[in-house]
Amino acid sequence: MAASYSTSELMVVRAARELLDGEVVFVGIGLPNLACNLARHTHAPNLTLIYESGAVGSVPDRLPLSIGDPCLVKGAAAVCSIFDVFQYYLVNEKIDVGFLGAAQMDRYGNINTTVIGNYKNPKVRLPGSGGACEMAIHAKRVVIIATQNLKTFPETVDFITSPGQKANGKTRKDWGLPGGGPTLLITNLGVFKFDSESGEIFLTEIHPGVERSDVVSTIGWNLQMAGDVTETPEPTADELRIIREELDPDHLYI
Amino acid sequence: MAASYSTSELMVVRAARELLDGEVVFVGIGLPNLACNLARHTHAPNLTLIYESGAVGSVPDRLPLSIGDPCLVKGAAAVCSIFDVFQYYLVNEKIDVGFLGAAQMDRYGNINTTVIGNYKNPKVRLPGSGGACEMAIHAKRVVIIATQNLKTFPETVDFITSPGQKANGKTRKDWGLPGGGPTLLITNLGVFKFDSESGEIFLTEIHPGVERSDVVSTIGWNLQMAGDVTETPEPTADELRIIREELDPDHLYI
Amino acid sequence: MESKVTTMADAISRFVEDGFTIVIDGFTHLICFAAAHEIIRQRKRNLTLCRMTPDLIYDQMIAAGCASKLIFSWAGNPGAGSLFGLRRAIEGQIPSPLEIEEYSHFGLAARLIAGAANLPFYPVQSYLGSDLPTVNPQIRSVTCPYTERSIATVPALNPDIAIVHAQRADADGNAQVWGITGIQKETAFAAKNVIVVVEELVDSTVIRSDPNRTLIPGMVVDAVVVEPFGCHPSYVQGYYDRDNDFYVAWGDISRDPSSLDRYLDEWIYGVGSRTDYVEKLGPDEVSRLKAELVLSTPVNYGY
Amino acid sequence: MESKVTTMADAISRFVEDGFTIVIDGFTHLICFAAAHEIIRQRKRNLTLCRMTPDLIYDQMIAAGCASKLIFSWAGNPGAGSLFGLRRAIEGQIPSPLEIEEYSHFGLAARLIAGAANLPFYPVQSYLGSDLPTVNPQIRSVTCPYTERSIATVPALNPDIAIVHAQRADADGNAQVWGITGIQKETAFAAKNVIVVVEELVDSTVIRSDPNRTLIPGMVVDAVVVEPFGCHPSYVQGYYDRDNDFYVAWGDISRDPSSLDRYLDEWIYGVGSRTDYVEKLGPDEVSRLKAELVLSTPVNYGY
Repeated sequence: MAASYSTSELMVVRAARELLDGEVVFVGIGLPNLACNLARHTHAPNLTLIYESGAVGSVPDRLPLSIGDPCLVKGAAAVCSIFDVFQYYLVNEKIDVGFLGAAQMDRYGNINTTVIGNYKNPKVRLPGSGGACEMAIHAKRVVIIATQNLKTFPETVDFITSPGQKANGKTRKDWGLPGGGPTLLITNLGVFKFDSESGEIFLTEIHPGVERSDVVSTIGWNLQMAGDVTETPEPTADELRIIREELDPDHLYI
Repeated sequence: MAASYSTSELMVVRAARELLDGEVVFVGIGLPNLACNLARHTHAPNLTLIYESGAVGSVPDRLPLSIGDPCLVKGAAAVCSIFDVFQYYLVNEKIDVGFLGAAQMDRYGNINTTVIGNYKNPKVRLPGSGGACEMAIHAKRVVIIATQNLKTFPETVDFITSPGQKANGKTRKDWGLPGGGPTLLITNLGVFKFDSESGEIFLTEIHPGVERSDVVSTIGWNLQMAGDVTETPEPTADELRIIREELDPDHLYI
Repeated sequence: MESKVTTMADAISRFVEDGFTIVIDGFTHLICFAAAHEIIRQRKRNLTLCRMTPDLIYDQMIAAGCASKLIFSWAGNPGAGSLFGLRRAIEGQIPSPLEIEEYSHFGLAARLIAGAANLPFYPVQSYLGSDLPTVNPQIRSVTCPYTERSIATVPALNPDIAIVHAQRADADGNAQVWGITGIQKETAFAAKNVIVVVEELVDSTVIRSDPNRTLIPGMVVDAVVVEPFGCHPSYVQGYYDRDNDFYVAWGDISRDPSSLDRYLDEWIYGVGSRTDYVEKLGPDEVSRLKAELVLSTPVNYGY
Repeated sequence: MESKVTTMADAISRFVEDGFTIVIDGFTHLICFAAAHEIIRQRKRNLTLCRMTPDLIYDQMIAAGCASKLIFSWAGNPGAGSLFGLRRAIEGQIPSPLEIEEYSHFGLAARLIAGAANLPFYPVQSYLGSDLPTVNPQIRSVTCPYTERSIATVPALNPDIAIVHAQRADADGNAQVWGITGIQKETAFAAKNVIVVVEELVDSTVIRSDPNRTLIPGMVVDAVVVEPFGCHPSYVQGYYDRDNDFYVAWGDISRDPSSLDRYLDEWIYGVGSRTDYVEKLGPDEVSRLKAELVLSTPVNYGY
């Protein structure tokens, strides 16, 4: 019987299980950081954590509060310049998995983190690409973590910052994109994969206690489903202990 | 009354005097290294010595035997990669003076260090460009040091490795070359400058004891002369002491 | 040779002119707020501000009216939310319109690399499928002469002035940095003039005991400013930690224009220098953020 | 995870195949003769050898018949004259014809940078007025989309295998280098496989006490070979000096094919490993070249 847990904890655990031992991960702050470090503390001790600030092989001894936190440098295997981290690691196809968040995402995993409304006269100015555009292009696979609602999952995004499986009507192959693009979406309600033919997301797992109608009603298009939608596996007591006691003791993200 | 000295010592001293305090010099091994370090020990204590190996602000405590000698690193101000030394220093126009040697040189200061004879079926295969081609293109000015004879100073060089003041019929301006190119030639017989109109060398100084006919007969074209050819100034006792006792105590190059 | 070592007030007044393109560098680390505050105090105007992450530092400069243009690639409060000063300028032209020119991190880094390398452009394997090129005409392309495939390009960026913070430098400006190094080296080589700000001015023998550690050589440095705690609320590895409480608090401070103005009045216009600022912070804050000692293993440069 | 630490014989046999494009790196410093000698002993053939400076190391490999092609930018005996093995191959097709592909240092470095950056080409402000492009059709050009001016290009180079020597690494292959760093990092990132050879295998805590010192991360390294004195007659800063007497003597050894063959027989085929080679050199030679101790000032990584 699993202990009680928050939705964030479930998402972190689900994301962690997606990472294989020995892989190289481009880590983001927040839930992705917790997921990567959870994996490192459990089934994937040889996971290499790279942060876009240039920290390589980080072993953070506290919760990093930015992607350039000094705890990512102390005890790391290497530190490299921004030039290196983008050219020699990311563009040079050394990154197995990247994580992306989304202010808006469409059915193909095209992500908008640039602007709500018109670019020239924005309703809301969002942060922009940072390293996201290249991660979407070059990482072997991308895991998207987002909170579901109709604003976040509209039929069409206002701006494509980072291309998904089909962008502006062209497939990744048509565009010549070297990386695999988004392969998994984890939201507060369920888990989704991308159809290899259509490039569209489809629901594969639904979180314990969530109704299928909640999932469908917070997505702005006719959502596809797997033939066998399963229940997202619950966190183990050990996973929860690591998250709560070691990774995020002040409960900033969980 | 000057002490007796060798031709090499005279050449080193003449080259040293060409360097201004505060300048940045791309140093080569042999006589250029002696000249730069002599200047640093005399009138130009703030000369910055850069070696193409990436040593910046070197203060060699022995005679370096290659451009990557460890004595160029110990106590240096910085060490940078090959990428940096060429892109960020040389191509980025941070180098005031560079030194070049020549297996062949024509009247315009075009230098061949690649091949004697035909490129595909060479009589003598020479080392090639190394950093010379870019130094000839990008350094603000270039000092050439060479030994005079008809083989070294032919009418036409067999191959242009490093462009001079006029290469293959086009001026530096026609080519769009950013640096100043060769501005001084120091040989075992005299000192030459380059005419700003024609791009040709002309004799400006003749070493003590050398006959004008010796200079003319070892150059493969009709050599131009300055209106007032002077005698190359002799080394001072102090300069000779520094060269012999501090810089090249084993007399490898002098 | 005239000494390069000077005060921040002098360095800013000599090297930063109205209308300049300026980079105050540091990727999450070594962000020199001391320089930004002095620029605000000297009421520099119409600057083109360039940074990958505008961060709180440019949010303050924009709110203070120093900027007419921003070149950037990620405009958030790292780990802590929005930059409301910047958003008001873009969304509502407050206090004045702000032109923006936007890249990805990689694209903007490549602009500085091209600037440092004296290349007119830099090729970047990027932007395919993204809408970024549609809103930035500076993102163009060339055809590879080997593969015949098109590849995106960005133009060189050569700032008028770069301000980079380092842990230590000697009086010639040979500056050593460890921890996150960002794009500081390229920015220094790309800029027409360079101010290096350091936590500690050290003897040349310290620098020269470890030449591989030198990120920026003195030959490209015009002024050296010694400004301990000069990056607060950012951090300096080995000296002090980021003041994360302030980064979080900035959300509330900057959300309301009048509270942001009060911040500028109290902490920037109201203090004469970084020394005054540190004094105002107080010794408890300074000691709270002070770094513990974790030394590197030395290496041998002998032969 | 299987250990990456292995012997030179095993690493060469696993990662170097006949016909491969290979770089044994190190610009004047950290030139791994131990690897070259093992390649000669294993009689690898038809290699495309790539190095900016072929140096004695490739002169020996060419004379031993390992190479069918050479990609280079300066083919002399640094500070000491000619490479006669190489010259005989080019001038007289002895022992066999040697195809050459020639750049300037900058151009060849740029090929490896492009390879490391996964760019199909690299633009280089070079070659104008030089005859080099007329003999190397790989030097081409693009038109800058901002200035409309032509700029030379070189194509990416991605060696099948890179062998880089470092002062120290941990068992994961995180390798630290100080002194001249050359193009070692770019070569490692450009290559399909990487062998790191070190003077010392150290605990991971030593490496991780100074992460900015790591030039090559273990994640791109396939094998780690511990080979003390592995660069002789080249040098390793902090460990041993260059054997300049040998560099000078090489002129006489290599001028005559039979004396060069005798050298190969005695010092390469005639010894089983680098350990044997060092033993044959003798303790006096080793101690003559041993480095004095000149330690760097440590830095603080705390926060």
